[in-house]
Amino acid sequence: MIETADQIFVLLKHWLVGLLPAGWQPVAGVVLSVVAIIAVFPTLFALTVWIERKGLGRMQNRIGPNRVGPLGILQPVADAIKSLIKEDIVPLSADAAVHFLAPLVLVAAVFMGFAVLPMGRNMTLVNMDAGLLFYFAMGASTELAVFMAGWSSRNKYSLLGAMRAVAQMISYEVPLLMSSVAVVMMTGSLSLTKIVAAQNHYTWGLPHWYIFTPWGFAGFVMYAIATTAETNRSPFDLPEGESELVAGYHTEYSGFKFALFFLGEYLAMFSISGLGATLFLGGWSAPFSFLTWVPSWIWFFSKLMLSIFVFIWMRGTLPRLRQDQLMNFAWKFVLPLTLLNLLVAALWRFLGEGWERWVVCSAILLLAYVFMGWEGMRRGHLGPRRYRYAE
Amino acid sequence: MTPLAGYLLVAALLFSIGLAGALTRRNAILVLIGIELMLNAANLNLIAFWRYGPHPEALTGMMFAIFSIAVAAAEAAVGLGLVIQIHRHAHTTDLDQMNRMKG
Amino acid sequence: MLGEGILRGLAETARNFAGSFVSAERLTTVQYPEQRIAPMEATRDFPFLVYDGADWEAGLRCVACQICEKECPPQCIYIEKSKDKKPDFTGKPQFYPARFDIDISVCMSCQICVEVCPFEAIKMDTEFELSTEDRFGGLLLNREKLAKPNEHYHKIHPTEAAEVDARLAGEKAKADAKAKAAAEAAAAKAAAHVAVPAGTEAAPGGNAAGNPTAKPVEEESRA
Amino acid sequence: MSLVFYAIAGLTLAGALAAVLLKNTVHCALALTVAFAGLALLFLELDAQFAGFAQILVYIGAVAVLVVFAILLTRGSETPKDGVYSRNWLAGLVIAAGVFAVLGWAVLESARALPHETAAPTVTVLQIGNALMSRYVLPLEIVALLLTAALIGAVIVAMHEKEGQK
Repeated sequence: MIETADQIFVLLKHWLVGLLPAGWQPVAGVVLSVVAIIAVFPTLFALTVWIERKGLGRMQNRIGPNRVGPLGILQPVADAIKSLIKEDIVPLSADAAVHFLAPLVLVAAVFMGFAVLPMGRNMTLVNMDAGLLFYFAMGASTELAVFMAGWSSRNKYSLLGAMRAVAQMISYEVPLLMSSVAVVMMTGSLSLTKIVAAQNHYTWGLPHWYIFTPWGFAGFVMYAIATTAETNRSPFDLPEGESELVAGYHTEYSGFKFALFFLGEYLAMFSISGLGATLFLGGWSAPFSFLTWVPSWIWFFSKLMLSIFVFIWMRGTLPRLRQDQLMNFAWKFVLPLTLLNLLVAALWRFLGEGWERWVVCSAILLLAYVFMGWEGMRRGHLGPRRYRYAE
Repeated sequence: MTPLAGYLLVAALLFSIGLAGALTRRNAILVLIGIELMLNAANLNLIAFWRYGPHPEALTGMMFAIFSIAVAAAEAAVGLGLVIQIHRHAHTTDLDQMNRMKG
Repeated sequence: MLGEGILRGLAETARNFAGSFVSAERLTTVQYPEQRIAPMEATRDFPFLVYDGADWEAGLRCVACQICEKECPPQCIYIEKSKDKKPDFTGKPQFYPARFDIDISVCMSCQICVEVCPFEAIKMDTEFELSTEDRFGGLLLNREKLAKPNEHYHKIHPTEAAEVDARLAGEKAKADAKAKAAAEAAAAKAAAHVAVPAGTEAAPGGNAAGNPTAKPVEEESRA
Repeated sequence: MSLVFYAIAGLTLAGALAAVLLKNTVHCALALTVAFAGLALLFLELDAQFAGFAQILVYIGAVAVLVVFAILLTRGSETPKDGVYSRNWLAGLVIAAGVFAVLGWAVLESARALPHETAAPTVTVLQIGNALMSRYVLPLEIVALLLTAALIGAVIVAMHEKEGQK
């Protein structure tokens, strides 16, 4: 019974595909999986929009939407209908073709990223040998879509927003890749299923997730910072800073195209936190050995929702960073630490079993963190703001 | 016509398109775009010969292509840096107007 | 150490998030149509004309002196003076507004008309749900819609209304006393005249007892 | 010659032609991205998975954005007043056509000797890693050195001179 619950979707797919004549089966299998992803994640997007608005409300001592449906659960449906009905205005001077293509390219690139994520035991859409590289290749093409959106609107604010967004995404893509290279180095393979398999065994009931190793924890923190910047979320949402840039690169979009940008942003958040769960939090493996009877895909989606809640939590707490702080932080703090993290991961590998590698690696990382933090704060481009009052 | 010949023809056409772009365009950046196309055509040839060559397990063709991608990225960065600097100095990226050696 | 502030901030929002489910006083949201907050005493929205007694037309305190019309910053009051006069609360014949319109879509609730009104005729109401379908005439309230009884004034601004009534009562008493004194003087003079041949000059009527608080308002035809 | 190959080759060549012929420079850059994507698909068609994804990551992710930034920084997006093609554009065209004629002739002449159909080699990333570390370790270090030099060089070349314009 447990086995079928865990493999429920795989068996369902095989059964459905089995109904068709032999010639059509491979195509039907692929189409079925794609339809499943296109169905699951937008509904998850609707749920996250509701959770975000209620969560942010509760964090600010207010209730959040509760008018549309019980507890406001139909609020995302109302938003969706609103954005579908709204008139889609294209500015006269806009470059029509590029203006129209930008959201499509963005959403297509983000949807492609889901192909390699292992959402459960043998529930990976395409089990690629270079899965992680494929994921980052797709992630890299979203920058171009953002630029197309900003430039084609022929509007100063959206061009500024697009420039900021692309600069931020490029400068945080390097730490994103570097922190996941540490995981690849330890598992010895780019394939995400192998990475999950490497983390899927337990000692004294505790799983071998990479986050529980010093280099894994540091890598996860750097990865989390880089993902928040890559998806233009919370402390790094400078490109669509409502206060100064109206809505950044999607200012000139309305109606369905704006909804596509909104969907694209959230899907990017899902896929990148899904990847984070796969790399550092053991993908679909259960947190404790006595919990392995729970179906594997439940663990993947619960870790995904957990990191979505952390995104929302950070959005409710942290003020927005200035552009120079953002860049300083990327190039002078996150990147050096991730490079050091690679060294520490190598050291971890060659020190072999035993407690001394724990001590050595954690010491190096802690020392680096404290020193770089202190140095950064002393010179003023990191840490709390120092006010200079006119004497 | 064998598949390899097909790839080689596509690469040759791509190369000549890149060459035509590099030779006929006026804007410096579009000359760089032409050069990028030529580089990519060469990569395509490398991988086509590796795929249909006698010893694919030796990975030579693919390694060449990967290194060439890396080098081409570096070249593009430096080339565009130069173009920006020329534009800042001579206020134009029009190649026909850059015919003075004066500093 | 770097990152301390972030952790403290996250802890704070977490406390808020958890607290909002547990303690009631954190969530101060009032669900407007269903629940309402009792309006404070000094709430003010749009002006209304006060009248005493039962008949609103006769009881209107306004004497169409048009001070409020001149003082109103957005100029949203329009008054047309009446031809005849009617007695006011002290019995003195005064003009009254034949037409008194306030365009509440223009009114900015500044209460200047109330402050400048010498006759306590216009006060600020607390009614704010005034939306109408008719976007042109709907928000132009004429004299009849503006007139509200003094009891309503007492209901919405009790303390203020009490003061106003006390002052008016005081004035009325003073006016009556003066009228009585004038009447006695007239009677005494009349009695004296009886001794002296009558008809030197008619005893002045009640107009001497003009409203002491008001500056004698000279007749001013609108330009 | 499978239909898929024709479709992808057509996409690549269309992208390349558009990148060369279009008037608006930013449109050229976007057409160039289409050409890069087409090439990546061609690499995948040739079972070179790692090269295909590296092509997407490096070219579409970085070089295309770099080209577009350069176009905006040099105000190239406004259409130039005196024509888009250089004065002696015909010579360029003739030379390019000549080169294509020679290459095409060479390919078609040797078409008979080319191997027809060989088994698709399965290349795992592990093999590439081992090859990089064993046989190609020297080129790897040199490319690493070159990339660092290019990184610093590009920054220095494109940096603002502190003492203002010469």
